[in-house]
Amino acid sequence: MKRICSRVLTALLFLWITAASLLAAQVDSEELFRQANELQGGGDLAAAVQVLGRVPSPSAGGDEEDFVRSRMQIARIKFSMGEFDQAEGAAQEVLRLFPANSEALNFVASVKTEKKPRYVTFLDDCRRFLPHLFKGAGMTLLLMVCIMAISPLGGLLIALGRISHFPPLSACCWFIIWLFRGTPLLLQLFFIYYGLPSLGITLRPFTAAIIGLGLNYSAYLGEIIRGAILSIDHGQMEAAKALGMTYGQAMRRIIIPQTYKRLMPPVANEFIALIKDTALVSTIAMVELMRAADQMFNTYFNVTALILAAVIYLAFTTLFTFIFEKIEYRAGIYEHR
Amino acid sequence: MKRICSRVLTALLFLWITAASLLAAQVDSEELFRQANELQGGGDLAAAVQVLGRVPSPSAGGDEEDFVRSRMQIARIKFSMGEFDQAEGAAQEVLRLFPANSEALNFVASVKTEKKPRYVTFLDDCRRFLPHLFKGAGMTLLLMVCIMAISPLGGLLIALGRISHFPPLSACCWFIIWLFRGTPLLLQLFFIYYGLPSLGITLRPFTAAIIGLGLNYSAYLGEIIRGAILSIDHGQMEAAKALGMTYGQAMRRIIIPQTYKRLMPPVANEFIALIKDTALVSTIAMVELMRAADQMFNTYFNVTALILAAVIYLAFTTLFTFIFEKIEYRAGIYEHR
Amino acid sequence: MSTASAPLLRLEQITKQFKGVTAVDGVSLDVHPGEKLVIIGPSGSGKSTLLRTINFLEVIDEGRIWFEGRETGYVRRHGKPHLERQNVICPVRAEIGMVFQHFHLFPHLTVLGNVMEGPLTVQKKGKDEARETALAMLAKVGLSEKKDVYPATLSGGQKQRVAIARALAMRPKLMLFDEPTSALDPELVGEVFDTIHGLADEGMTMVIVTHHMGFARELADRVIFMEGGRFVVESTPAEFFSERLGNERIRSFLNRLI
Amino acid sequence: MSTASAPLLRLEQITKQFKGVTAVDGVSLDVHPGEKLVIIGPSGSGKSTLLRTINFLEVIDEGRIWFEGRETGYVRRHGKPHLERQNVICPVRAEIGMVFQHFHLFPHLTVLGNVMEGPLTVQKKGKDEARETALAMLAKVGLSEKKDVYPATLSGGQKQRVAIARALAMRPKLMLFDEPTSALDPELVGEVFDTIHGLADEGMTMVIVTHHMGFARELADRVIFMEGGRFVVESTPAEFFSERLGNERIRSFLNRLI
Amino acid sequence: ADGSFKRVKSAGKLVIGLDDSFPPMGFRKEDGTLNGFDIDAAEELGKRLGIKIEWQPTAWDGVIHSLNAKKFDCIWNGMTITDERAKQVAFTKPYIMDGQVAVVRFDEKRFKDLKGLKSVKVGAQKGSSAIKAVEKLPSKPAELKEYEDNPKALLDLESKRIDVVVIDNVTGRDFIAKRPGKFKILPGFISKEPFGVAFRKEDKELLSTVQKTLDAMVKDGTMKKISKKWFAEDITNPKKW
Ligand SMILES: Nc1ncnc2c1ncn2[C@@H]1O[C@H](COP(=O)(O)OP(=O)(O)OP(=O)(O)O)[C@@H](O)[C@H]1O
Ligand SMILES: Nc1ncnc2c1ncn2[C@@H]1O[C@H](COP(=O)(O)OP(=O)(O)OP(=O)(O)O)[C@@H](O)[C@H]1O
Ligand SMILES: [Mg+2]
Ligand SMILES: [Mg+2]
Repeated sequence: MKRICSRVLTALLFLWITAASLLAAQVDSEELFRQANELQGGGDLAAAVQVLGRVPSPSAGGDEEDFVRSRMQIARIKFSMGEFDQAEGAAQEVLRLFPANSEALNFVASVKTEKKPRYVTFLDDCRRFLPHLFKGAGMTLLLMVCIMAISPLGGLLIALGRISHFPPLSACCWFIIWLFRGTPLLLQLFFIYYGLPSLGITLRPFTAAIIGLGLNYSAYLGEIIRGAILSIDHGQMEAAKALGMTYGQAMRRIIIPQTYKRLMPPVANEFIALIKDTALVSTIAMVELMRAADQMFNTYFNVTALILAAVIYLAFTTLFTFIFEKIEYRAGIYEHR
Repeated sequence: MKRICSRVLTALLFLWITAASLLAAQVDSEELFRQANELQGGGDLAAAVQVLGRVPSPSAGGDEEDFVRSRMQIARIKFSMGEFDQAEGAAQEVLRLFPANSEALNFVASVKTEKKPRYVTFLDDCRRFLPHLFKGAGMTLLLMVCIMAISPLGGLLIALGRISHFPPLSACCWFIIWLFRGTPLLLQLFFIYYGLPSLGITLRPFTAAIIGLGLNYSAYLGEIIRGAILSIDHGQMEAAKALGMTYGQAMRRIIIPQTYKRLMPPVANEFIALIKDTALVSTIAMVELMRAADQMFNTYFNVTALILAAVIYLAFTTLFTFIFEKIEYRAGIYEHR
Repeated sequence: MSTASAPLLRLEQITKQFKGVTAVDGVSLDVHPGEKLVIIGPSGSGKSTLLRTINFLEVIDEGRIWFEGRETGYVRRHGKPHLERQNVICPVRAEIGMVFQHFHLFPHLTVLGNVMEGPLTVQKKGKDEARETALAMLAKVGLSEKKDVYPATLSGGQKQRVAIARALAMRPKLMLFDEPTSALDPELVGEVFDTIHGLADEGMTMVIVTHHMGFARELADRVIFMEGGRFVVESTPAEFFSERLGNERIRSFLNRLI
Repeated sequence: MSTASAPLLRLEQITKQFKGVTAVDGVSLDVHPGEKLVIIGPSGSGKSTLLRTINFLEVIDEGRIWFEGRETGYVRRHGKPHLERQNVICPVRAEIGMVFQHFHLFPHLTVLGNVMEGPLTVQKKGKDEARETALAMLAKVGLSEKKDVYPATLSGGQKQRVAIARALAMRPKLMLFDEPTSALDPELVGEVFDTIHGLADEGMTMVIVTHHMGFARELADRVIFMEGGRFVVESTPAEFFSERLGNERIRSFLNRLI
Repeated sequence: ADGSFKRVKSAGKLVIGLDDSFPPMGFRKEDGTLNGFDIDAAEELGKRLGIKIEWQPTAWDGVIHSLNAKKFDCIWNGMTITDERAKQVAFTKPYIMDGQVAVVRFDEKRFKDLKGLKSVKVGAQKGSSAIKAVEKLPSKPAELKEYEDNPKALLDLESKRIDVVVIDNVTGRDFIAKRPGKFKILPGFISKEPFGVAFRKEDKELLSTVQKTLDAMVKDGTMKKISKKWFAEDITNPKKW
């Protein structure tokens, strides 16, 4: 009985000591952190750094995690005091121990950035963000080109439907225009992408984007095209009819070709707006320019990404405006005297 | 010694048993959860429910949290099997213990909803969401009315600047138009709200929204107004000049009043677009219709909020279209024969 | 009906109303092949409307129309005329050329394109054939050298001559002119007058609505004075301009035209 | 300079070019108070341009302009005329009435509003006074009963008469007419001609550019024939229309006008 | 020392920025009133400090910018403490230990635990710490799709375009309860994540005052009570992390 008892006791004692020593070390570091926080909270940064410096390194028998934590906190405090070299030193201490520690690596990168001149930082940011932004811009461009190909056709159909004398067709086109012009594109995309699956139609994001933007822009262009057709002097239709043309022939050969020139300015406007509306497809988890910029901004908390995105958008707009003006000039060549 | 020893032993023994029993109970629950997951993953839902049912209630000495966890899981499984009453029963067991527990409350609400006919659920949703949506719609309306008051003035100034023969002014207005039409409104709002503070200008969200939307729409209307002014027959300006009017008098009394009628359709279009662009101010933390709907959707995970928002947007669009048509008719009354 | 040759065009009791206004009021008319008819009359008397009913640009309310001896253009339901479908109407229109006061050239096509358009699209001729016809017609109106310019660069007289060539390219059996010279500067009237005169000399059947008394005097077989949608006077030019025709209204009308 | 009374308007060596085309080529002209001048000539001869230089709607390249004995409208820098600022130009324009071929009525104002606009805005008269003047002018052109309608509802002749009333309401010292009847249906020319004739009888000084020989024949003190930006013939109407004036060009021009 | 608490005290109110559509931490009830764990905790704190709490709704995008632009005094909205953020703002000590979990369709039979997630399509809310957690999955996913918000990711999961949504535990459970029978959470945490309250770096006095009060609220069991109300368990107790 006694032997058993003493054995148990010895074992317990050993356990106890180990536990106690562990607890002691922990309590010690915790206490240091508490003090440092207190000091830091009270504004005495230098003292806080000193207290944190007392957390022992693992080689001196200290706890690894506590050490990392303390050195990173020192680094942050030094950084906030503008002492970048010391801040980097503290982070480097961590890196000597854990060369792959991402926190410390990020931190060192930040310090390096802070020490560089502004324009170098900016160029670095550009190098960092532009590849990703260009990828997003590529998607923006692809979407634009697709919609620019689809929506004039859709718009023409809607316009012809609207001016047709067959009431059900005309009413149906009116409804499409009313619905798609009357609700935010954001909501439309949402219903097409997230709503249709409950009807058994599951679209890929790109398809959904094309359908949503396509219908929306067809509705807008439909109204514009209708206006342009109605604005063509009625005499043109009469002259075509007097020659013996059918309604369809007159439309195809005489009326619609004359709308091109007056269509260009408002259509160009719509397409310029489209450049920016493509930003909305991020709702359905597509990565285009705006989203890419947003990702960079959220990841790096760096406004440069947004500025670069704005510049790319401006470049797109300017380029397309230029192209559209050229087309408008060509389309109206017959009006020049 | 023996007495001390035996006392220590007794104490230890008691501790041991307590600890062991505690440990046993814990391991037991964990094991049950593990088994249940295994069964559920394999599709044997009934068996999973049975296993989970073995987790003891706190009154039977079980752990509170494990009990809650198991009952909620039972509820979920029963629900998926369509046994709503039993699912609700399981959740109610939790509520007896924690009457304010949000998870169980949500669950019970869901079950109740599931048991009701569809249209009742829809009406309930309406009652739930509409007050908040209306509040958002009020803000949307306020923004719209402000921008509709500001942007025609801004647009007129920009248009007059653009057609002025003083190159710096004209170039400056060109730049404003280029910049604001060339970048997404989203980015503009972002810079105005988050970027300007770094230049020492901190704006309230509403102010920032008005400035951003106002500049944007002034730029757009500027181009439209410029087009309308240039489209007025040059003879009108000549006739006014021949009477002895100055440029300013001719503009104010003769040219600009004649633009009203042709301005209405494109301006109405812009304002209809504005209804939906107000949705973008949610970026800068304003709660308008879109944001309110999104909040409801995010909070209740319920698409009805978005459908209702679409309906409100449609109502707005329809109403404003109607108003604009009336105004257009009045503005062009002099052209009717 | 009473004349020897069969009429190319016959209108019988044509009536056309616009919201209460009776623009054409029960007019009957025969036009024989080779005949040149000039219609004059004050503004609003229904001259244009009558001309337009001939090729169905206006849908009549009452009456019948024969072209080349066949009644055409309308089916009668409950005694009322209803316009036929395009497949009936268009071939008849293709046989009737029309020239408008304001030309209505197709601005997006060159002069040659304008003249080729009918043969190409309506008659489905080949490009080369259409081109040949078009060039011949442009030569006839004296505008061969303008074939590749766009209408916007032409003077009013030139535009109207292109419009005439465009109508002629369809080789019509009947030509309708609705005030072909009233939109022209006084100086430019002559060239268009000469062109139409040339056509008349070639034997083209034509109905001309005009304010230009030259047409009535020098080219008409028959002059009709219209007022209030009716034919008030129908006579030879000689009779019409002689003072013997004791119609007060016509005299004052003629005097007002300077 | 050689006449007894001082000229109301004097043009000296006016030249105006458009990208290489010399529209007006060194023209000098005196207009004396009460004089009625008619300018005729083929299209493109520079008649409109000359008329428009008189009230500075065209900026001249060379020459000088006097109005009421004072040189006006231009300052000379390096020997070249430069248009003065509005505060100098506008008061002169207010003294000169102008009537355009296409009327250019203000479509958004009623007939009365059109006629009141000048007195109200330019002369800063009170509403009542402007209204009175306007009503008097409308009475003069015989359109009192149309005062509250919009121009879109008027016929061409009525529009031109309102345009005349609008110019008269400024009580101008000189009236300029640029083809006041060429945009009118032949039937409607008479009413405008009568109105202008009435004005002439009242002694208004006027310069009329026209294709309508009635003006030259019945109302002119002096007829000027213009061609290629220059005055080719300047004579009395009697001389001008008599065959004695052995100018081949004028004879063919007159013949072409039917 | 920097006068930041005095400033708040004399203003009589602490302005807190939050994304008010973040259940169960902070969200709008049907009547539009704010509700949630953070709301309960902050209101309690306000009571103890004797100041009013003013809630300033903000968009989560750019929330840190707004804080540094002085649109409000702090962010108290289930904000995960990360290194990136810690560079921009000063955090309190963690007051909740949350974790990232994997949500799958309820009838999912392919995966029973995190280890089973092999070459799957993963969805997560953009800009959230769930994106980081995806890297910590036992095996690399085939594709990561980022969504504007969690409900959209869950809807996409429901329509089978993706296989898993990584989401933080407290939010995920809340959403799952609102659409019962559709989703389930795979057992185990992908990563653990503490929530903290964020202040501007210069507002040290304010931070330490709030920290002290929070510590007291943990000590006297107030935080535990709020936690049980919202999560049925106590996730505010550092001893359990
Ligand atoms: N599309 C229409 N709608 C309504 N009324 C019309 C229409 N076309 C013509 N009218 C009316 O019909 C009547 C006859 O018009 P029409 O144009 O045939 O006269 P016209 O003799 O050609 O006159 P003008 O010499 O001015 O061309 C007029 O009173 C006119 O107002
Ligand atoms: N704004 C302008 N720009 C360029 N060329 C012009 C302009 N105005 C007139 N011209 C040219 O100047 C010349 C004279 O034109 P103007 O209009 O004065 O002639 P006009 O005698 O009035 O002819 P019409 O009888 O056709 O009115 C023409 O060759 C014309 O092409
Ligand atoms: Mg007519
Ligand atoms: Mg002229």
